[in-house]
Amino acid sequence: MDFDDTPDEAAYRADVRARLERAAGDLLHVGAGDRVDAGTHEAELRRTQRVLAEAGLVGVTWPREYGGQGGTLVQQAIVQQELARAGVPTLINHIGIGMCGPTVIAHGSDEQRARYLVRLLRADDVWCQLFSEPASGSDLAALRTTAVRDGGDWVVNGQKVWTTLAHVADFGILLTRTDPDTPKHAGLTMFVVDMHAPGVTVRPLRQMVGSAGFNEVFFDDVRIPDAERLGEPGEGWRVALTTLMNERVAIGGAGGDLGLPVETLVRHARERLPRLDPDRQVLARQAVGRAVVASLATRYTGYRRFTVLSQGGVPGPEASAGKLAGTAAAKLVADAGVRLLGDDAVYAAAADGDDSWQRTNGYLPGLAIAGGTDQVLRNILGERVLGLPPEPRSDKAAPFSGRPAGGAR
Amino acid sequence: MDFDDTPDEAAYRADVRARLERAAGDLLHVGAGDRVDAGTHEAELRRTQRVLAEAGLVGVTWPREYGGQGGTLVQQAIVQQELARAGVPTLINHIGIGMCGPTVIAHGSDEQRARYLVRLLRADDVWCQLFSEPASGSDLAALRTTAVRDGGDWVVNGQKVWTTLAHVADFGILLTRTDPDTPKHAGLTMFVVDMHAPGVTVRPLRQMVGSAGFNEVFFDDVRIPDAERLGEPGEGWRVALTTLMNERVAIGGAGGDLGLPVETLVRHARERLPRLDPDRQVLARQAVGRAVVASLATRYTGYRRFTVLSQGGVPGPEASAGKLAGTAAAKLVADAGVRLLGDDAVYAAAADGDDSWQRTNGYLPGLAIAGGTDQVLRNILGERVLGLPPEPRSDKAAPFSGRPAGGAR
Amino acid sequence: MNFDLGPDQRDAAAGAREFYRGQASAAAARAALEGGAVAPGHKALADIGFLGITVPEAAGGAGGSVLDLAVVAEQGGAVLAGPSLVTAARAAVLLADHPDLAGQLADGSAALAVLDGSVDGSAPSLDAAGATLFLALDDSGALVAGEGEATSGAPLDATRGLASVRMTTRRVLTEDATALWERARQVAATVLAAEGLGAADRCVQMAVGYAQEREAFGRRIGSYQSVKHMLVDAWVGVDQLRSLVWWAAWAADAAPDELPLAASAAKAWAAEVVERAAETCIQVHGGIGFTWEHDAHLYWRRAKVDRLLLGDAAEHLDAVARLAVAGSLA
Amino acid sequence: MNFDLGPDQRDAAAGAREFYRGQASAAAARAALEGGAVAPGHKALADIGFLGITVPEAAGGAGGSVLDLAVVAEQGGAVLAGPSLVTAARAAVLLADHPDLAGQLADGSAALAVLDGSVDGSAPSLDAAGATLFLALDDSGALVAGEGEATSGAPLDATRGLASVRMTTRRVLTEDATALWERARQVAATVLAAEGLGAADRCVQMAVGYAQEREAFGRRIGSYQSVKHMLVDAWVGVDQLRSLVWWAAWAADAAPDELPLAASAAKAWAAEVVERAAETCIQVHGGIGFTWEHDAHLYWRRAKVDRLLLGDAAEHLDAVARLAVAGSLA
Repeated sequence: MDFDDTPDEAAYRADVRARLERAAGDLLHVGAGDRVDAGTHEAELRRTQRVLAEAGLVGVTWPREYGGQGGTLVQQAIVQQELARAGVPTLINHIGIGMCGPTVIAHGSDEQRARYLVRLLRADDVWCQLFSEPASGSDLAALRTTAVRDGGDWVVNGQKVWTTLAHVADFGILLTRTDPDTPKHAGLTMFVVDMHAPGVTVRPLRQMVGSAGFNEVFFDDVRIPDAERLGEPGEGWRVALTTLMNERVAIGGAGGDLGLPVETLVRHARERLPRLDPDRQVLARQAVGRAVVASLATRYTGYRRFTVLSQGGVPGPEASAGKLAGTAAAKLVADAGVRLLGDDAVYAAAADGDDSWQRTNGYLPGLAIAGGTDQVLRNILGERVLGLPPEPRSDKAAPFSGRPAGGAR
Repeated sequence: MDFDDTPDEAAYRADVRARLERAAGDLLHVGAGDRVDAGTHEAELRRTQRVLAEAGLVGVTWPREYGGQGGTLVQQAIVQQELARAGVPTLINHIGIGMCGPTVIAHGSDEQRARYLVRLLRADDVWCQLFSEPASGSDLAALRTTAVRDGGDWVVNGQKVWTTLAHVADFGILLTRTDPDTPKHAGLTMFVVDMHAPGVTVRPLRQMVGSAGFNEVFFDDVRIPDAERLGEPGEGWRVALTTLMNERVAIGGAGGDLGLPVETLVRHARERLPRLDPDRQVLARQAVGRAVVASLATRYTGYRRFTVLSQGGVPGPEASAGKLAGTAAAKLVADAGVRLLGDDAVYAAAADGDDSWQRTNGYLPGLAIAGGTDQVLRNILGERVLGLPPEPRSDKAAPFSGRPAGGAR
Repeated sequence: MNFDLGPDQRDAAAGAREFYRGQASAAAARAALEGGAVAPGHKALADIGFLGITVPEAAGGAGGSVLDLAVVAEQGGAVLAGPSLVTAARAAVLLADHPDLAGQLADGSAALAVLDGSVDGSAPSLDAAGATLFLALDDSGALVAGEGEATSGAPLDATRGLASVRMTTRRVLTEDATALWERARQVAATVLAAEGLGAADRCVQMAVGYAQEREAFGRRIGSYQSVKHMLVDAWVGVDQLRSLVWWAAWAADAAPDELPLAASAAKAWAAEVVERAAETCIQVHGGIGFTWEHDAHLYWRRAKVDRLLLGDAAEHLDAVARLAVAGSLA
Repeated sequence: MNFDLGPDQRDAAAGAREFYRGQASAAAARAALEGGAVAPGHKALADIGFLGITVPEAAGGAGGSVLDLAVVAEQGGAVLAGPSLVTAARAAVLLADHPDLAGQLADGSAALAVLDGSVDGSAPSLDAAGATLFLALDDSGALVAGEGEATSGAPLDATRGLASVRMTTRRVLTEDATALWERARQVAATVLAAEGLGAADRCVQMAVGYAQEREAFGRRIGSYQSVKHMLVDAWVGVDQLRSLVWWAAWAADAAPDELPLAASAAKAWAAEVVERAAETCIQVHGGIGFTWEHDAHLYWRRAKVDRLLLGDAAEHLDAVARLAVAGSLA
């Protein structure tokens, strides 16, 4: 047992670090806690990804034939760690690299692969994933956006929501209902959609705190050539599962903290604890201690998952536990951080203008929902890890069109 | 708003108190926390109830024609409060008075009423309620004990469990399955069973801590005359609902603490807190304060329910909240009490031999299960108070005999 | 025993509900975050008489009880109204011997705020941002009144009017006011819990309503135990909070010896119940629940702020333990 | 990174599982409450070599690592075995410079217990009830060994051999032993957490197995979200506890600077995870789960005792915060 790189990993890491140093001048760098929004920093973020792609640090696990590096999940994680260490923000095309691209690789035509993949890795095109809808969140297969065949095209109408990066995206993978008369999972079809096509409208969706990270996307008679279909008509659910499986690989990694790093809380406590009354210090140490233990429990469990990758395995459904526990730990960290602010805790920002604690606190309710609610994650873990029976379902076999209508679904 | 008796209530209370004082010499008295087991104190407990019955203090809400006092739920609560105040233990026949008797009143024949009710109030006969079975706990209607018609009798075979007082009982109300070919709720029939009849075997069921309060009861070709049927054949579920409704009335009362009274915790804290290190006192005060607040929140909510009774209302499904919250509060009280024991907390009894805190602590896991699990109570509250939809059920319409067998059901 | 509101209080609650629903809303609380006015505002509350509910009739108030005020405050909390009736309740206690100032409180001619902490730089205090007259306890234990300079941070909940104040003028109203100050703070904690009750109740109602309609996987989401039980736990907390708020308000009026324990119990319970109700409301709504346009986060903001005002749960749990051990409970 | 057991450790765990399952059980723990012997008992553990896992080979032990011992201890915890390997692990650290006594520990010729608290009347200490030789830290900070009189209360968990001891003879083994004592206590906390891991894992397995079979209202109860989610939360805790136990054991062997933080983290987490797992196990079983005959309460007893031994969660959370703030974490 050890926490060190293997010789191969160490050599790879050194190589990555050297490449990053050579490219440093052309990269966007940020400090911890700085906000980098794809909207305000679009050009720098695109340039940063292109430079990194040219340095061989993008698409680490993608096959070489599509412009990737043919590397391992561990190498991917090493690159991520080194990018974080160098203060390089998340790649603007992380959705495209982690989810859209792999879906095109698995289900696209040779023409689509040639047209899109290298440009995606270079951030010449930014991609988004158009799945969720107002009436289908956790229950993704209940989506209602329709695509109707019209000659060589499909005509799309409907609305997507919670679409990360849609406001800067050039393309998206779009899940639609093409046959309402079959059961809900059977009538879906996936497409690549040009986000600049006529009839596509993107509206940023403001969150309860902080900036708009999500968007609503409206489709109004948007025409998509049949050549942009991914997989056969009616096979959209199977295609989407590829995407979602790759999402799990993308998040199943290395035990990073989901909120502010616990080290940030510890530095904060070092400064703030001594200012409290002695009795309150006793209570604050309990809160800080609990946040630290919960964070470390999540982090070291992530290291066990990472070890599985390192030994050539793939992430299993246990990855859901990382998000569930990480969300709980992030809440403890944020709450302890806010409490340590003392009187300032009632304001959106501390007296010195630092709003990181309240901003993190306000981000957490969304964290327990986005990317799988706590409840859905517990279902997954209970059924796929513990082997508990699923709930009886009545919605799988009935034709979609036979379901009751109603906007609040 | 006030917490005082109305003039009528005050007069009634004074009368009750006077009667209790006159009877005091003939009653069993106990101190707080003393254990009184129906097995070891059977004779004194029967005598105590008889004396109280002669003083007009038993069956307060029962109709006069059956030996009761024709009083109100508030008068019943006042009697209970005064009995507790006088240190008189719970009536040995509390199950009979609260549940079995009212069921006989509602569904029995005139002969049954005449034969049983007065003797029940005087504890000449002690009664128990034979509903739960190993394979049917929360799902009561899944019971398997059978009663088969044989001439003028029914022949009963099966097993009941969690039967309070069965080890001292003379009679019981017994829910059986008489028609396995109808849906589960439709094939049940209720009887009065003589607990001394041949073929009835009672085995005390030892709990995880403390003495045996529950029993297993085995029925082996037990013959019950048809005249002891309560309600029509196949009407047993409806009869049982009468019993369960009366159970709610019995527990829906006056906000008493479910575990040790919080005042006991406070006295304990008064003695133990000063012995702790200052830092530990800070933490212990949090635990004690939380237990006190949770207990008072439950208690004062009970006063609101009591006020409804006082105004002539009946307990609604909200009563389930009292048990749910009371269980949670009792856990906080017991845990704080155990923690205050310091080093003694690792033993079943403190150095002075007092085992009340550990005993209470060990009683709590059962409290969250017996009389409705926390989960079942939340279903009741969610559906009947908040109006949330029930879960879909597949077991209501199918014939009982068509269900899969298996001992672990 | 009659632990219930009387007909007059029920009528008052109904009237207050109507007034507040017409004059304030979560939408107004959202607008206030972007610089809009706090609703219904100081003048409207004075005009309807809510600022003087507990001010004696002789001083121009309604001469009502703390319980009368608490049932009105609950309705204000339900729509995130501002300024808070906490300030009115607290000031009315402090000004019992100063009918002139109490009259200005009641008729709205002065906008009062009560300051916690030092007169030379208070803790963030309710409704201090728009106040014209400040009440505070100085170092000698005297109740003082005067003017001051208010400094505010970026609001988390803009309806609370929080600001730190340095008093620039002050005159002594009452010497040896420590006991009076304590009582006023307990009444304030009680009314803050009452406002929390209204907010939490509204959160549960919103979430229950959504869970009754929204479907996922072919069923309404309220039929799932995870959602149902979460809502039940939130509702049980709210129902119990109502009991503690009524008890504390009743004690303020009728059993002053019980007030310290009851007020701390209510405030401690409120801190956690309101937060849980708001978080449950967001979680049950899913994605839509954490958008700016949805009301849920405005209640969440209220919960996050109110839990810390007038002593957090830890402070009040500590007080409950100390009071109980000292004999307040049996 | 290779944060996983090696093949040797996996084999050792499998062997230990077989041994413990043959020699101990919840049934034996139940019998011990009524006066039966603790299983597998001191002699059997010495014979199989488990008491000397971390004793150097030169002193007659196996010269293994704390991690080697922890994976064995987990298996003992799963069947509520006694005496505890915590005692062996702790004594082995303390006796590093005393190969004669370490040899007696390993071969079982002395039954050791390590005393917390005063030598004139210790706190209730693990395995003290049957011990023949006691180790303690005296007032001067010296490690002492000797005989003593043990006094025990009625056991809550009879497998723990808890007793308070007044030492009647003592000789100094090591002067200035404070640092050694601290390290030994951290190793002990780690191994106690490892035993807790085994117990909690077993609780979750039992409950999951029952939830997969038992039916209510026409469905297996594990299909209900209330049951399913309760089990998931318990499982997540256990899975995370495994990570902390491994980290702490690894730190004891390979990164002594990290041990204080890791050991306190593991012990604090264990205190709550084991209790929750045991309570979940009872709740999922319903009525049968709180009977004397069912195994669940024996794990519950273990949880209720172990959470308090070698420092409770509050003590270790406090330590974690102090250590982290002092620089142990970044």
